[in-house]
Amino acid sequence: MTKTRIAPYPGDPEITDDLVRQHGIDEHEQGLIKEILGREPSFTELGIFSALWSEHCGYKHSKRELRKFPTDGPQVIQGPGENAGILRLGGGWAVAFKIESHNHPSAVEPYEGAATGVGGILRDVFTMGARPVALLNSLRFGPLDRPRNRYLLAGVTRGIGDYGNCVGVPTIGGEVDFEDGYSGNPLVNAMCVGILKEKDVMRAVASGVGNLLISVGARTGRDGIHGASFASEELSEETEAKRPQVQVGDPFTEKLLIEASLELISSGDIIAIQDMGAAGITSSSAEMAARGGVGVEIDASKVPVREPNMTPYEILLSESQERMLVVAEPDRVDAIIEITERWELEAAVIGSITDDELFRVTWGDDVVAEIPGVKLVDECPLYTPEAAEDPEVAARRQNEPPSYEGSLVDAWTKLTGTPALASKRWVHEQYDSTVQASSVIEPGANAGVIRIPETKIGISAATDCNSRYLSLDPYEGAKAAVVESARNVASCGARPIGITNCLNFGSPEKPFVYHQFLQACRGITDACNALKTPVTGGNVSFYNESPTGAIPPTPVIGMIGLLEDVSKAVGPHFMAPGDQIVLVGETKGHLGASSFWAYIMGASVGEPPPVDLDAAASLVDALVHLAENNLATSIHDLSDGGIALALGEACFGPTYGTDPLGATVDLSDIQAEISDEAMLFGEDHSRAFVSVPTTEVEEMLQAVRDRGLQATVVGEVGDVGGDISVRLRGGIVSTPVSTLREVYEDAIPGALAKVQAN
Amino acid sequence: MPRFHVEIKVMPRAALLDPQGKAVEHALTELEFAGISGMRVGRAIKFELDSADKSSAENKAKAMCDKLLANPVTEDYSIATEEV
Amino acid sequence: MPRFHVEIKVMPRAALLDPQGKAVEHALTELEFAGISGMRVGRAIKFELDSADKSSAENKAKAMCDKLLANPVTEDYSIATEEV
Amino acid sequence: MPRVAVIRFPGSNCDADTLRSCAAVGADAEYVWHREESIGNADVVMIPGGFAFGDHLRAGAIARFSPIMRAVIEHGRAGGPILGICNGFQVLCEAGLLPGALVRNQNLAFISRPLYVRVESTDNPFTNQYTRGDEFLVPVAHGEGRFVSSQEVMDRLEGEDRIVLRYSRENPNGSLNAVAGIANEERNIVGMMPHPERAADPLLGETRGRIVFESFMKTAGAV
Ligand SMILES: Nc1ncnc2c1ncn2[C@@H]1O[C@H](COP(=O)(O)OP(=O)(O)O)[C@@H](O)[C@H]1O
Ligand SMILES: [Mg+2]
Repeated sequence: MTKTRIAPYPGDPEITDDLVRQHGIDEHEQGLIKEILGREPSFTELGIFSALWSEHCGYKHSKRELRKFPTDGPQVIQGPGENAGILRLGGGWAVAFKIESHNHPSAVEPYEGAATGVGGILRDVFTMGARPVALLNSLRFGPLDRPRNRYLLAGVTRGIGDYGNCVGVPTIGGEVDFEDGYSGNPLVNAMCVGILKEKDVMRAVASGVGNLLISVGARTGRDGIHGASFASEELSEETEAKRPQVQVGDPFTEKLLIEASLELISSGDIIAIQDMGAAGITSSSAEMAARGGVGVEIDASKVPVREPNMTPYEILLSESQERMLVVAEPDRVDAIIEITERWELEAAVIGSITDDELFRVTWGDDVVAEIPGVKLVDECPLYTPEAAEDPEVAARRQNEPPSYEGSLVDAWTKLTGTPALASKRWVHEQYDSTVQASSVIEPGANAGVIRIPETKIGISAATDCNSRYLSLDPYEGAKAAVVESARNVASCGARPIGITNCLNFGSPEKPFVYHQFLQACRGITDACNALKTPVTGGNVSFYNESPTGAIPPTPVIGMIGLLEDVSKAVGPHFMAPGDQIVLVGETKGHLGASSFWAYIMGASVGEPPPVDLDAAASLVDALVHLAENNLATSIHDLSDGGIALALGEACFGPTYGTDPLGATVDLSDIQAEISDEAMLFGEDHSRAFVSVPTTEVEEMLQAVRDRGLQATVVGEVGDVGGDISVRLRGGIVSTPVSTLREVYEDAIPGALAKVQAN
Repeated sequence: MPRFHVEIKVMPRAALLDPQGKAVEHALTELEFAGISGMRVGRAIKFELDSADKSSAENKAKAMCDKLLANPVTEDYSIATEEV
Repeated sequence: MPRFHVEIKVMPRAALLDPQGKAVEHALTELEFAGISGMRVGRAIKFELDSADKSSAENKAKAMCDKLLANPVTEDYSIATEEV
Repeated sequence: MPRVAVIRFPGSNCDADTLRSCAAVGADAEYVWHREESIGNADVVMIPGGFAFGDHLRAGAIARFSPIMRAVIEHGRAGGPILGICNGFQVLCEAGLLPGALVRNQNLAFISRPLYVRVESTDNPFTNQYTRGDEFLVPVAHGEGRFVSSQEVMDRLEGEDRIVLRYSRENPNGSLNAVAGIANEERNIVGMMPHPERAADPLLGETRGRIVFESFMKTAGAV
């Protein structure tokens, strides 16, 4: 219990039950707080509890489930619990990576929301001592026929681009999906990948009584106060009133912060460093102290501020961007300031480490908050809400549209031109994808690949989630997200070694939503166990609700793959006329929950394709083997849109420098019992198209079959500008590659060529 | 119909960080221009508008700001019109 | 020392293509605002300046424009000052 | 071994790539921070890409006043080779070392992708190892890459063979006369929007960007 008298800061409001509720703290939690403090909280303390016990910081509804994820493996250097996870790459090198959501801020202000999302995830990575070398993102919007959705897509894209381009970190991949369920609540998830030497790993653990806390970077303003609690609420009319909480990103300062932080870490002058993310100074200092089992004391009056007359409450909860908190011994302060000044950044001593395990805030000589620190961070109440499946979903899963009567070429063309499946070039050509001169495979492929300069090591990364599968079956859908991301990096020749995840859901207090969450977590666990890809961290974003209801369950997986020899990386495009096309994996013609049903038949129904985890692991193994042994000139995995989409994309080529190639494929006798549309558009997992020179075919087929997978030569790569022609049992389906590519490229720019109003 | 010059200034909200304003103020100070404070950088938009009268021109300009020219979340605007 | 509000407008030269102005004009027209022409989009810069008097404030602002705030190859500027 | 000063401003972000490309052709390249007042005994100055000072106001506008620019300008006036890549090109225009200006892309969006450029002139330290008319694919990544100038300046650039690179198949940003790179009157100073340092390694595909670096090695070796 605290002994100090708490002096309310002049002008602070009186604590009433109403005020406590406004802070998102219910009666039960209010009781706990009183118990912990042995008295009523001060206004500042109320703000602190409200932030740290928000869903966003406290993981109230998710922590118990997250603990079940597999997190171990010989490659794991840092699992969950730090700012980013770290995996071993060999040769002394390691990769730090993490994904995070910025959904709510982006819904309110797409440009700044997305930009600051990128800023935040960069900081999580360089905080670990890693230099950011790649960015990815995963975006969800409502359909583009609505002006608001076009405005959001344009703003988010520009925001991500302006931030990442300015800091000089290439964007190497990501995904964009359009779906009704995101109309009121877009998703913006950003992932960052950094590299470091294993011996240089920095952890955000405060230690050493008497050591000092130093804030580095931007000044603290009134922006984003209570962003953490805001992210833990549903969007509503009232959100409108919270608009001034928008934070503005400053990538120029961030770039300096990257350089200064990495130099501080390698200088040996600091003990710990953490970014000030959600809940700003409060969470960064409290978390570092809790990890080190020490107390902290902050003098809020010493924090450099941007505006006059800021109160301790505002200073502690501000989410101004581009700030870091550093712990260091007192005699290192001068050296630290020398470094930060050289990078033209401000630094100020704002507090110290204490031995009493308290989280204490002063304003000069007055104590304005004093909370037992460990309780604040670790004893956030945890909940396991009710869970039940929505019977309507169960019914939709049993549903099936009537059989397709139309033309297969029309369906193929229409699907290829559906924004969700079409080229995302309009988006990723606004992102610098080649800065750092290390991008071996750029956006538009299965996954991105970068090399570590001066080594042979390559890192592949992908983000994936098919939320239509999850809407219909969250368990199978989550498994599918993991295996798809693994397939994507393996298609580049990289061995999947670990994941981060961003779990985007509606309100956990709704049983239908919580059911989705539980099943999705179980799916991730099972798939990660099978693929030996531990979970090293992630982020949960609940309350993605809008007046039209919860978003589709969207647990985005961020997969990391390792290429021991990056020169063996394989691209997705057919390379040379005459190469043989091999279909790897078993085709069963599963159309449930497919894009074909959704976009051609207008029916998001049926059971998603079941994931055979053994087959998924074997496919990964086979693809990596093919790449390592030069047995593939291209690999394109099959997912959304099945054979039709993958074949088209493999033929289109990389857009610049190479002209599209035709292909002649015969699928008429690989699987007798299925319909032609099921053959063309079925979405069975664990399949890929591999192209291979005729001379290598036998060895290639053998290597795949040795791993228990089917492999069949189904055709041959054709000439430049030729036709893509597929023989099915019912006849030949054929289209000029150039026509199909035009439809593919034009879908998003075409939909956006309408006026952007806000 | 009479024609008006319309001039609109769209500025970042006061409470929000304006990194550009900050950078420009800093640069000018380094160039030894003294006594500068509170720099904000926004957009200036100028055009001609045919409208029945000054007040209808102003109303139209306001509607344009609300709909397209200004971001209501992050920016404030001001309008000046003058008959040509 | 007296303090002045300074407002500077930096606009793309009339002879130069202004794609942003054109895009905005097009967008407004699509949104059914009629009678717009000659749209130009430039920068508005506002700050406070301590200076001995109005004319010295204006001279300083002019020097800032010539040196940094406007690019003589592509932009014109105008200055307004007012004592606070 | 020729010595190269790679100038770093706050916000430069192609500095490491440029340094690596210099080292790959055997140059002795070092960073020089913008606050320095001397480029030491460097033979060649490179101003790399990035967002110096956040590109606030106009790309390159603030950077041109950094202390190091006095030394850079002196080096250039004395006939020393200077190459500005992307943001470096913008800085050189703002500093008056190259004519014209680089303004916002015509489509108002950042453009990141490979583009074909044609070498139009080889009479300068940075393209002398190409053959006039060489065409290759090179990444561009910029938001303000549209070259503009008065007609008079453009006539001189064309007439004096000072267009160094031109976008050859499509003009992505609306540059006047599809200009992608130019030289000053004395031809010792060159600016280009494309990134040759990103097209200089077989692992990344196209390698003919490397010839930019081989070119100045040749010049410097000859001095
Ligand atoms: N879905 C998840 N799976 C595993 N770990 C998670 C997940 N979500 C969050 N975590 C872990 O919880 C910790 C707190 O995360 P978070 O609050 O997002 O970090 P930050 O403070 O950087 O925003 C992190 O160590 C993170 O890795
Ligand atoms: Mg963090």
